[in-house]
Amino acid sequence: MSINFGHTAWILTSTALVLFMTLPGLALFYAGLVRSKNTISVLAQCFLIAALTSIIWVVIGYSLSFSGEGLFIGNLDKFLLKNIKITSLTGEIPELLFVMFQMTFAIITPALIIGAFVERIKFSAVFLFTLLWVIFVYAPVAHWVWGNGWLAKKGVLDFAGGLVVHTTAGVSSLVIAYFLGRRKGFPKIAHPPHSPVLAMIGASMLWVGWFGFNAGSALAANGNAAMAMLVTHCSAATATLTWMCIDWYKNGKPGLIGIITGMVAGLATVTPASGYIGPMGGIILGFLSGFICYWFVAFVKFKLKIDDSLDVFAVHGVGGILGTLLAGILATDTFGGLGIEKSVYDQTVVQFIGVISVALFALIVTIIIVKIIQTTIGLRVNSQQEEFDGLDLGSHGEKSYNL
Amino acid sequence: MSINFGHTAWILTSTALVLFMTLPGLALFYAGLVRSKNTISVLAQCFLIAALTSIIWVVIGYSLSFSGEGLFIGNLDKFLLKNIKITSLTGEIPELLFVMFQMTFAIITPALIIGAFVERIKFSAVFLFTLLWVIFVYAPVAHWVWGNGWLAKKGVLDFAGGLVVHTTAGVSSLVIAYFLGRRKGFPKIAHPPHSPVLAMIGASMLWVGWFGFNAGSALAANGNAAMAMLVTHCSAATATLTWMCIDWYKNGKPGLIGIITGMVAGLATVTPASGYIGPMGGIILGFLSGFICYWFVAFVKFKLKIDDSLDVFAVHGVGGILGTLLAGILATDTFGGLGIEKSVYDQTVVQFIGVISVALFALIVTIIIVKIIQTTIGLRVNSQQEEFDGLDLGSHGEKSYNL
Amino acid sequence: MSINFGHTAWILTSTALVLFMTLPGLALFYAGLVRSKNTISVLAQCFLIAALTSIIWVVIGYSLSFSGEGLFIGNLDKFLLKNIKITSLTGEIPELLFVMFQMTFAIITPALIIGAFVERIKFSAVFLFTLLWVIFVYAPVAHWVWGNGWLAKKGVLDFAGGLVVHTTAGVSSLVIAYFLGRRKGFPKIAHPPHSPVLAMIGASMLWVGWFGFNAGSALAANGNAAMAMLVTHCSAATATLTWMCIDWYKNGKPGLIGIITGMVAGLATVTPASGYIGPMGGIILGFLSGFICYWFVAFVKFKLKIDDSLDVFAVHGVGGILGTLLAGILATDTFGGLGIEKSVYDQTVVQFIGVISVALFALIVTIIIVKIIQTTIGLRVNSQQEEFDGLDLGSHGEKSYNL
Amino acid sequence: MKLITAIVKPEQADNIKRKLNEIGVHGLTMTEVKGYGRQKGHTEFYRGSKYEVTFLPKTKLEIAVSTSKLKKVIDTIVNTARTGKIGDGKIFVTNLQQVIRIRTGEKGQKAI
Amino acid sequence: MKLITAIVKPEQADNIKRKLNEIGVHGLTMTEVKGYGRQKGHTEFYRGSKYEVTFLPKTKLEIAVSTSKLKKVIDTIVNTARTGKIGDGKIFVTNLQQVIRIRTGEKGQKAI
Amino acid sequence: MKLITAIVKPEQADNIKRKLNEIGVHGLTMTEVKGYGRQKGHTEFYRGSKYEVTFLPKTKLEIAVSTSKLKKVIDTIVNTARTGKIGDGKIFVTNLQQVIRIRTGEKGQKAI
Ligand SMILES: Nc1ncnc2c1ncn2[C@@H]1O[C@H](COP(=O)(O)OP(=O)(O)O)[C@@H](O)[C@H]1O
Ligand SMILES: Nc1ncnc2c1ncn2[C@@H]1O[C@H](COP(=O)(O)OP(=O)(O)O)[C@@H](O)[C@H]1O
Ligand SMILES: Nc1ncnc2c1ncn2[C@@H]1O[C@H](COP(=O)(O)OP(=O)(O)O)[C@@H](O)[C@H]1O
Repeated sequence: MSINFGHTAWILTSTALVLFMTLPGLALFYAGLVRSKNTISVLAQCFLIAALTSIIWVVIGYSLSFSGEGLFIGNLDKFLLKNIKITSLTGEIPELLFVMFQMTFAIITPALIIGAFVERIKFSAVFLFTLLWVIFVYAPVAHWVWGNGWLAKKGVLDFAGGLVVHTTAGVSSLVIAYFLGRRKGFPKIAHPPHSPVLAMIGASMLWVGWFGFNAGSALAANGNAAMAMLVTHCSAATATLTWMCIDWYKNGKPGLIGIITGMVAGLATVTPASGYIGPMGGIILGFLSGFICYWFVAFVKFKLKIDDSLDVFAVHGVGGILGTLLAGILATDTFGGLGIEKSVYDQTVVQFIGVISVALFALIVTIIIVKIIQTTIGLRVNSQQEEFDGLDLGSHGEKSYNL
Repeated sequence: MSINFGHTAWILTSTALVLFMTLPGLALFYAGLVRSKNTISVLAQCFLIAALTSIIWVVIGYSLSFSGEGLFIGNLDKFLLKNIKITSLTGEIPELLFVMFQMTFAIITPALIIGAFVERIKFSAVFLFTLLWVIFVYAPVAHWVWGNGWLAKKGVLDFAGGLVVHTTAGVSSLVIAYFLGRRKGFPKIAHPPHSPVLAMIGASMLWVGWFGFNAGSALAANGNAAMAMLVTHCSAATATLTWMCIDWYKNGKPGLIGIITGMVAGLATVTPASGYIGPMGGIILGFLSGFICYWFVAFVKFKLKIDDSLDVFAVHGVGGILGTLLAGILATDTFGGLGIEKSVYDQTVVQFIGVISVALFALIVTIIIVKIIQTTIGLRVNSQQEEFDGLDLGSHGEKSYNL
Repeated sequence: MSINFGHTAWILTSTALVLFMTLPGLALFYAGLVRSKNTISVLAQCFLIAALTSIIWVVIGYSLSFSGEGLFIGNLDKFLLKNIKITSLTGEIPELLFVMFQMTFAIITPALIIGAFVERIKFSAVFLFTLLWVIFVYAPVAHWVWGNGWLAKKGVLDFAGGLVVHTTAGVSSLVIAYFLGRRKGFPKIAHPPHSPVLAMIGASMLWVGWFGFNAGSALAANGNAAMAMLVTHCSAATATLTWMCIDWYKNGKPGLIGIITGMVAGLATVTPASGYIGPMGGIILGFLSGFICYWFVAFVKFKLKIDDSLDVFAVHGVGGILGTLLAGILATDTFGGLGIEKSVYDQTVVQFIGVISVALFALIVTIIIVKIIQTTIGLRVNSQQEEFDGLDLGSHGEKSYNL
Repeated sequence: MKLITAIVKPEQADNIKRKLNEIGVHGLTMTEVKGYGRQKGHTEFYRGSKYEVTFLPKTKLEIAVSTSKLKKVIDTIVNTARTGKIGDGKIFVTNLQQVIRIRTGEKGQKAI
Repeated sequence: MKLITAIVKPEQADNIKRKLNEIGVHGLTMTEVKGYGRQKGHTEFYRGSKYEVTFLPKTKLEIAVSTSKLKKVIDTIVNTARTGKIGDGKIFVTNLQQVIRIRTGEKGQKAI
Repeated sequence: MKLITAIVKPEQADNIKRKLNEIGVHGLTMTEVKGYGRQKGHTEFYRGSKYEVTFLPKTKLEIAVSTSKLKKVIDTIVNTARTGKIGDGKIFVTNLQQVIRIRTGEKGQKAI
């Protein structure tokens, strides 16, 4: 196969879009949801994760994920990207571009986890956590699903990262939030997001950037990409309206925070299915994700009492799992999907296996990582005073608003 | 014709750019211009309109606009996008992509109208208004002009939405602002925009996104797209400088709000002409729009005394009409345009007919819609207190800044 | 050669990305770093420069830079873009698109200089400075390096603007800052950036937009573009971590401002080399730029005592020069580069000549321009009171935050 | 001389200033404060969590007046600010021992 | 009647309000202020420049009370706000000559 | 003991603090306020609408001092803050009945 310049143009663009999702998109989304005294720390964490993961990816992450035919992990043939020429191709696009595109996925995944540990984690712990997590959780799972590993061989459907991105990030969020412990007053005392405006800017950027995420995962500028974009959009729009209506019904008023949370849930949910389903499937996923993620937010907070502060598990984890489980069913003709090779039943079993194995793997490895950090440099900032004053001053020596 | 991957890549990108114009672009532009106590409401309205219009579009809007050969309205053959395959083409791009691209236009048009009703409308009225307006105003006009309806058959020139987007939104803004009534103190008491910074971010995103709007409307990545981008840019730049200089001359100081308002006027004005004219034409349109829209802002406010709060009619309506009327003339060789088939006179008559008929249609149908809303759920929030406290608390139960 | 639609699609996108770097990217980056009373002025300056440069470019700038075979300056054959048809090509993309793409470079270069004169310059002086500087500094240097002028003929390597953009802007910043004089209290009294959040948003947009800047400079959607994107990213990531660690070590805390400053330094530094080197080269450049630009920030401030307020010379000038000097060496096979035709020694001599001549030229012409302005309309705002109250009120009659 | 401190609804501040100006009060100082009183606040919801707001935005006006004007000023404030609804606010009066105009060094009555 | 002005750490404000409520104080006014005292601030660094912060965020509570309640209120504040660390803040007491409830026009004790 | 309340131009606040520090005043509380006085404001224009700003940003300094230091502190403030232009601000002096340091419970002079 030779290079296709149209496809290449679109994936260059998609790469920019997916980086944009993290910086500044996700960073703002999260920063707007915390208190103003922790704004800087969220932004700095996001930047740190982006920079660090990039280097890890170039050095070893890409190779572990996408080199070789191992069932469970790649090899080191592409250590430091050696052996990749400017003319090497992945499909019809330059492999170097594929490296970059995938790097942006590797960046956003640990960045999602920020939502679980905001307002109390040590900055150095974020460094160490990212380093270990990208290598020992992200890279293996990426290999299983997209790097021709055992789940790929089983035929699991995960178009743009329901398993690789959202399930891993969601489950690990629960783990790290659990071991970090709760913020003072949680869950009794609520703190309003300090800037719904910032959160909305970030959420909007996520919506737009997600076009690169999902439609870019077609690795081509064709009808498949167009369909992925369309169903992504349908799911986001439906989930937005669903969440808004639940809030309206329950609290008497539809809040902006609910609106954008619903949207993000819709996007996360449709991700694994986005290349296989039709508009109807997108609408169904959006509707379900609105309801189910909404319910899980309260469940994690008030039943499990885990301080997954910005609801990463409930929104991303649950969304990603939901979308993965339903991908097979909604991909069928009945729901206007593009059709699947296996029977619906067989496919759904595979999807189920995918979810269970990825979730378990993320759970266990993250526990190990967290324990290592706890017993070495420590996970949580040292003093209550630092938490009270906020990580902005405590960990970064800066204030977010000097009006 | 077969698919062109380069064109497809550019329209995928353009779709992202045009969505970006609304979310967060336009939302921020408007949110920055209102008082801080209504910030959330503007953002929420914008999100609501985006999500709702998307669903309407997929269900029925696209079909009404672009299916069939009716003179006045499309048919329902593409209800819920049925009969559109992943391989269907519109020109050289996937029809599904055309659906998405056009959806982003359908989203931004009612979103523009937000500027007319901020700070006093009921959130539920926005819901109902959008629902009715997209179906009964936007879809028909889109069909007339772009869907092979009667104006298209007459050969009206409207490259990217001077009629379909800006004239409809502008005229309807005047109507809804009129029936909603004025905000307390208008026009005597002025309220400074609470955040010129947000407004500027939004305006910048509009500028960048407009490249997708106008150059994307070529539906191709070619010289036509390049020219559209160039003339769009020329008009925006010229209008910026023009408005700035008028402000400088009249108030002694060039304000940022004036600078960005001029820019948006320049963009709206060039839109209908952008695929037909040359750089000189862009500069002329920018210059004229700076002057004429400037004048209309004061005219609507102080003469008509209509509280079109963020000047949607003066900036978008007048701009869109101006650009539509001049599109024929400036498309000629004399002004460095790409040439037209009809005589200048004939073309301008057609443009005139287009403006009059679209404006009248939008006027009448919007009056009907507004009356329906007024007599059912009501248009304006119930109490003066709610307006005083701001819609953020009153309608959404949230505050925009919790520093 | 005929048009390549894939390449065209990517350069259309890149043009949008590079405009996005200036509006709102750079504007926000700078606005966040000044005090809140000068926020509006920075944004207005950025908008003014963007609009004005666009017109200059269309009228005369493009022609002076890219028309004709002169050694030192282009000719006027493309005055007002005449003689450029919609079908004219530059390489495999429409020449009109090349005009637009290059325009966005011409816009951001003088906009970078804003960082040197914030908080005290007259708005009218910005107008005049931009007018003269774009014509007499930018256009000639662009012609030398990219327009087939004497440096191009010598074979100087400057992929995306280490000389044309960063060296010119950096050196001129030092000049204008010197002649403007220091802000009150400089360098003893420090003023914290009023909004690290805005600065971070801007910096992130610079990172994303820089993909268009560097990978777009390939003027193609191919492996070369992919490699440019990759090395750009590597340099940014490495410089981010480097600067962060130095700050961490020296101040005990890693601040967000340091993190994003490092990132920008990394981007500026890799720019000239981005089309010639490999990932290893990107990492090396990022590392060096982190250290060297860091050192120069303090050097300019505390040794030279020049109030280059937002460190344009130290970050962009030094970065651009560094990258230009090392481009030849890192382009060799040894460092995983794509190879060069000349010997490393010869190439490096040429690079050196490029740096010296461009720096000297920018220095001298900017001194002349500044002197002209000083003796006519004046450079600095008239009264100390205006500076104290802030340029927002003094020059624009607006306040940035009305919460 | 007396210092009048009035805690009022923010929306009334401009009005009060205008009315005071009419009766010859040409100086005052305004502060944004948060008040807690009988007026109850409201509840906000964020992702299922309840957030009770009990402090409401109020505006504090501080006005130095000569004792002779005290009554008139107080009456003006009360009449302008009263809506009859809970939350209208309070007025506190304290004794002022000295007033000094920084610009001129003038003291006492003349400095007000 | 007395006016109690307490400068306390912002984190204590909510607590104090609750405790005062329990002892029957149902109104107070809160202002965000910046305090300078023995408590030292901190240093911030921006691109190599040092920035010394000496003013720290504090909360000012103003509470009008009848003289009979004065001691109880002061004790409650002191007991709630005291952490024993520098920066705990201060309480100032001044004489209140008059209190007026704007809504009703009530004066004196009844208006508190 | 006295409470000095000085309304000054924001740009003077740091200076005044430094000067007061030199004469042995080691505590004060600062509030951002808006002042209305003889100094006239400015007019802003937004899309053709005029917006008059009459309240100008000022800084309020509150300083508790022992009566013996009163004069010295006032003189220092006046001398430092005076520019001779309208808007320089005012100083108000009120009686302080009690001062309490929360941290130690100390009262009166010692607590200042
Ligand atoms: N005892 C008090 N001390 C200080 N401020 C008070 C006191 N009581 C009321 N206030 C202030 O007055 C405002 C209005 O009081 P509130 O009791 O709500 O209304 P009303 O005066 O109509 O009963 C409160 O928000 C608070 O700022
Ligand atoms: N003389 C004073 N006048 C006004 N405010 C004061 C005075 N002294 C202290 N304060 C306020 O009290 C706060 C706490 O004082 P500080 O001396 O830091 O603590 P401590 O009371 O524990 O010695 C200061 O930040 C300031 O706001
Ligand atoms: N009677 C007053 N009561 C309260 N504050 C006042 C009074 N008069 C002036 N001020 C405050 O002092 C500031 C300066 O007063 P102004 O009359 O403008 O200047 P000057 O003292 O030079 O005549 C005002 O902005 C206001 O905050």
